[in-house]
Amino acid sequence: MLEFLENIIPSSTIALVVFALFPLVLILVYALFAIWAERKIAGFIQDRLGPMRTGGFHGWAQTIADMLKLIQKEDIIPKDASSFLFKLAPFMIFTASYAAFAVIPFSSGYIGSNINIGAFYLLAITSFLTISIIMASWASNNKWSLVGGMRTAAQMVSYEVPTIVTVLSVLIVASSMNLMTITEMQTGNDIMGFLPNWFIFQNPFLIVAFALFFISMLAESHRVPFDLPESESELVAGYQTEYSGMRWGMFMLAEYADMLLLSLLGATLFFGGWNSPFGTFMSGPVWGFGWFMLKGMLLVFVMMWIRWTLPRYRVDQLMHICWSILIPLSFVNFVLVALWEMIF
Amino acid sequence: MGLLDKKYHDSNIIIVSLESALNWARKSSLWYEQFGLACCAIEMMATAASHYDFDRFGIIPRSSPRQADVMIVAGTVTMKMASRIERLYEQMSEPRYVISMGSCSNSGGPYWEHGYHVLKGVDKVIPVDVYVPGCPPRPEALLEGFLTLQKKIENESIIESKPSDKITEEADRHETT
Amino acid sequence: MTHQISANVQETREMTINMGPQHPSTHGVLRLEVVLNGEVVSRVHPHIGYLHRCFEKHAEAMDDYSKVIPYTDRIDYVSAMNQEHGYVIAVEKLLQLEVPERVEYVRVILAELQRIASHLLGIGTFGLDLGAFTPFLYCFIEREKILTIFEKISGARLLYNYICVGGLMRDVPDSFKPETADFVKTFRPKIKELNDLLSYNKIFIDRTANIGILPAEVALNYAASGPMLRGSGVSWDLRKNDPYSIYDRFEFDIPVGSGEVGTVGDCWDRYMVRVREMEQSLVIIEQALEQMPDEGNVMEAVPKRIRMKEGEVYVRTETPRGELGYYIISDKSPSPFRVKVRAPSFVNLSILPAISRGALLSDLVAIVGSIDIVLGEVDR
Amino acid sequence: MKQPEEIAAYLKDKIVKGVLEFVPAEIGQPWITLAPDSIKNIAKFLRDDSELRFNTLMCLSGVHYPAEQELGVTYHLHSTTFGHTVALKVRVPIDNPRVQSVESVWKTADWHEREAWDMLGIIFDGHPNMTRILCPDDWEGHPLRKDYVQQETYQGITTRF
Repeated sequence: MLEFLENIIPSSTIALVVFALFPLVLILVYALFAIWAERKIAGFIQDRLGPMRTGGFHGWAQTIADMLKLIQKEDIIPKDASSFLFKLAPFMIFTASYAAFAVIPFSSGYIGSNINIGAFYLLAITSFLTISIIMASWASNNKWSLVGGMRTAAQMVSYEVPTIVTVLSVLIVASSMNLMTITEMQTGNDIMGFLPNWFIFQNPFLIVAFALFFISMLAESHRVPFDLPESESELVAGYQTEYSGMRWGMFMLAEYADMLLLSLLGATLFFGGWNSPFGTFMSGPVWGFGWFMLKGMLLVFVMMWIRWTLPRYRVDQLMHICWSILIPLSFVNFVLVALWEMIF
Repeated sequence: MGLLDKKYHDSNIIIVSLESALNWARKSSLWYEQFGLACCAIEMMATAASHYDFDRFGIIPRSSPRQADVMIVAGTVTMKMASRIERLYEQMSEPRYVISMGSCSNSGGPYWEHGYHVLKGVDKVIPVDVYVPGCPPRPEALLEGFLTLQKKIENESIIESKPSDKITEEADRHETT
Repeated sequence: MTHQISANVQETREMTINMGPQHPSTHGVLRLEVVLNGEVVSRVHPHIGYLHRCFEKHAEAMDDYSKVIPYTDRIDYVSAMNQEHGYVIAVEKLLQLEVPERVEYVRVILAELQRIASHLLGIGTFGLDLGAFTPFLYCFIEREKILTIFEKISGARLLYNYICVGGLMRDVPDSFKPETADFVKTFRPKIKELNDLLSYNKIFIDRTANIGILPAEVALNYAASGPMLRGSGVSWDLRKNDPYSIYDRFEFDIPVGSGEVGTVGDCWDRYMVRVREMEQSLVIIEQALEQMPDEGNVMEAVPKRIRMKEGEVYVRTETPRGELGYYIISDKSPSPFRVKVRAPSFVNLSILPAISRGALLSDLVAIVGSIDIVLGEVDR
Repeated sequence: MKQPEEIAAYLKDKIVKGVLEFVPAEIGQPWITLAPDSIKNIAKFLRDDSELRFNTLMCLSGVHYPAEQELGVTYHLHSTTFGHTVALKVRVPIDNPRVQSVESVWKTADWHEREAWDMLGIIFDGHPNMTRILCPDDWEGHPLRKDYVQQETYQGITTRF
């Protein structure tokens, strides 16, 4: 895609910028859509309508209005807050989410940076989220924020372990850390004659791995039932309590971007990335992008569905689930995946 | 209306369309502060629930005052609570609005005469944009209050009023005081 | 360069945190001063009075016993009918007044409908405290149906001023009976739905079982009542143990906490008592609808002017939150000499410091939710 | 289950000091008048005696009697074991309104007594935390006294309409 852009745009620098800005535009458009969709889905689940007025048809412009309003809001920095860190945190959290998109293979024709250690880079860069949340909570100088930040630190650091181990089980099957290569390996429909060559169908233990990955993904993007960092009914708004206006908007954007990022990672690792489920039918770079986003959005939808159905776990139960259930299970499963690969 | 309030001196097509876009955004996304005081809070909850559904108008609750645009004073404000209400209002970020819901917060309601501990109208401590009458107001009445607030927001301006307007404004102020 | 770690670095301090008066899960304007050790609650001091609306002063200032009724509505705005019922029974006892049959039946049906409405709100907000948003809205959909019935008979959705001394403000419309029967029929399956969605949800059980355990003897010493006491396994319901109105004519069970998923007297038991009480209320309503006389003047016994003799009564009735006591002292004047309300929430809330010691911050939210307080009643 | 008059007779029989008289009522419930400086002992006896077992204090109400220049406290007791109830009353002069606290007997009395202090200015001796509960700490006067005059301003806000 970079070559294509360089062909139509005279300056290669501008072409590079356009190339790099693609995920940013995607995140923004997606966030506008996803926030609206979440409210509509919540409405559907709860026997209501959700946004109806703003913009005409089913309130499609609701998130645009929200964002435009947030820009106008007063930017409050509490007097006793650590001003520099307070201002830095929202940018850092958004930068981290954005940077992680660099290694996601959106289609066979587009990947920001086709590096060999893509999966490793992605897991490493998402740790920035933890740091920025702790930064935000500590800099706010608010007790509720602090409690929220401490919970985040514990939660995200812990859940990184099962996430990494489940990702590792895919990596040993693929024997590559390049996400583009991993996707390419899943092309074709050979399993039992019709099933696509997606990793989730290739190895029965990878189904378990996906289940574990999905649970840890919920915790990593702090969604219900693991939304303790911002749990509204306990901590007012957690680490976001003191943020107002667009600074808060950045947190919200990052939260949704994070959801998409992890869903897309899940789609890449387990559901064949940009591969069409029908073999060569409806494949190609553009179709591929469509399939990829569809798979990602389906996972996002499931996350929303869970959010509006389940209550929230307590902080010690959260840790218990991680350390005494998910981590041992994921290690055992890792060994089983490896054994299966050796035998078959 | 917050940051851009009366920052521009003359009106031209860009300013006017910007103004209407900004006003549209503000009126379409009124996030209210999630806190209730008394009986009216139950009706406020009923308005937010499925049957009446605040979300149709883009109105959602935020529990932190920093992120809220509207404060619904839903219920009786007591002397002990008055300073807290004031504090909450101060914590909200501009542009902020206040809807006084129900007789109690409008004027003390049924407690106006013998209620030694009841604040006789929340407007004694914070400025109020819209008063919703009723004891308690029906959910429809609260929605009407929001629609009235939307109308009020539509008429806000980022253009500085002309000097002649200023004089009349000041004259008005003198008359009222 | 060498660093010396002083002993002070290891020292931990307790953190005092203020929950409320504006907090999403204090159910109003309750303020809890919580001393936290990490996330473990060391001490809780409830501060109340943020909604003290001087009910008792108003009752003494009114120049007629009937004029107090609108204020009783506003004590516990979630179960206004039960409040009116309790107050009116107390005044009728002072007047030694007999009430027509039809009035008694209508009152009982309304009280039980209100109990369901109130429990729906309590259950819904309890779910909300634990992060389950959707059951809350489902509860409100059902509650809205009850409010429609109330609106048809009294004209108001929340605060009715419908039951008056000696009778009712006006007779119920003809549609009252079929509509109530219809509600009873449609509501039964909804309780099962609620159980599937919330009560027996694994996460919900994990969050509420073995939390905030209230032993029976402590509950009695603190004079807890209602679901709070029954959740601790004490079978005590004023409708059965000290029947008022015509409750002795109905057959129903008293659900008590059994420690089904945890220990007797935990948050889940208190919650489940409420769910099961809704079923029992339906049973009562069905019987009452069957026995209710179709004819009768509801204004028959309403006194033109209330002439009170000197005397005093303490009348207790069972509201959704527990024992509501009206202690009324009358003199010969038209206004009450003293009206004291023994509000169930006020007493139940006073137990909070005792049962929340050592809980986590999240548990504290669950415990406050399971007490099901209404601040109007706590502060009056 | 015992009737109030039986309880009164039983109390007079067992406890010599502090039980003043049994007042039958024309309307409503009769009561037993007690001395304010012995209420705690009597309360303990009522709770622990095997024939009475008054394990809950349903209600504790303060009353102002302006004609007699007195304040009073009414206790409504109830036994879940036997199902009987009784009302007790103490009266104290308004210029020295001191009553023994029963907080150590029934924990529920804690908040009730604080409320009686807040509303009527009755001092309960032996209460661990005799502070205002409903009104703010810097409130003036005791609102439920019949001669209460509402303060004009509170923290600079007028209290009148």
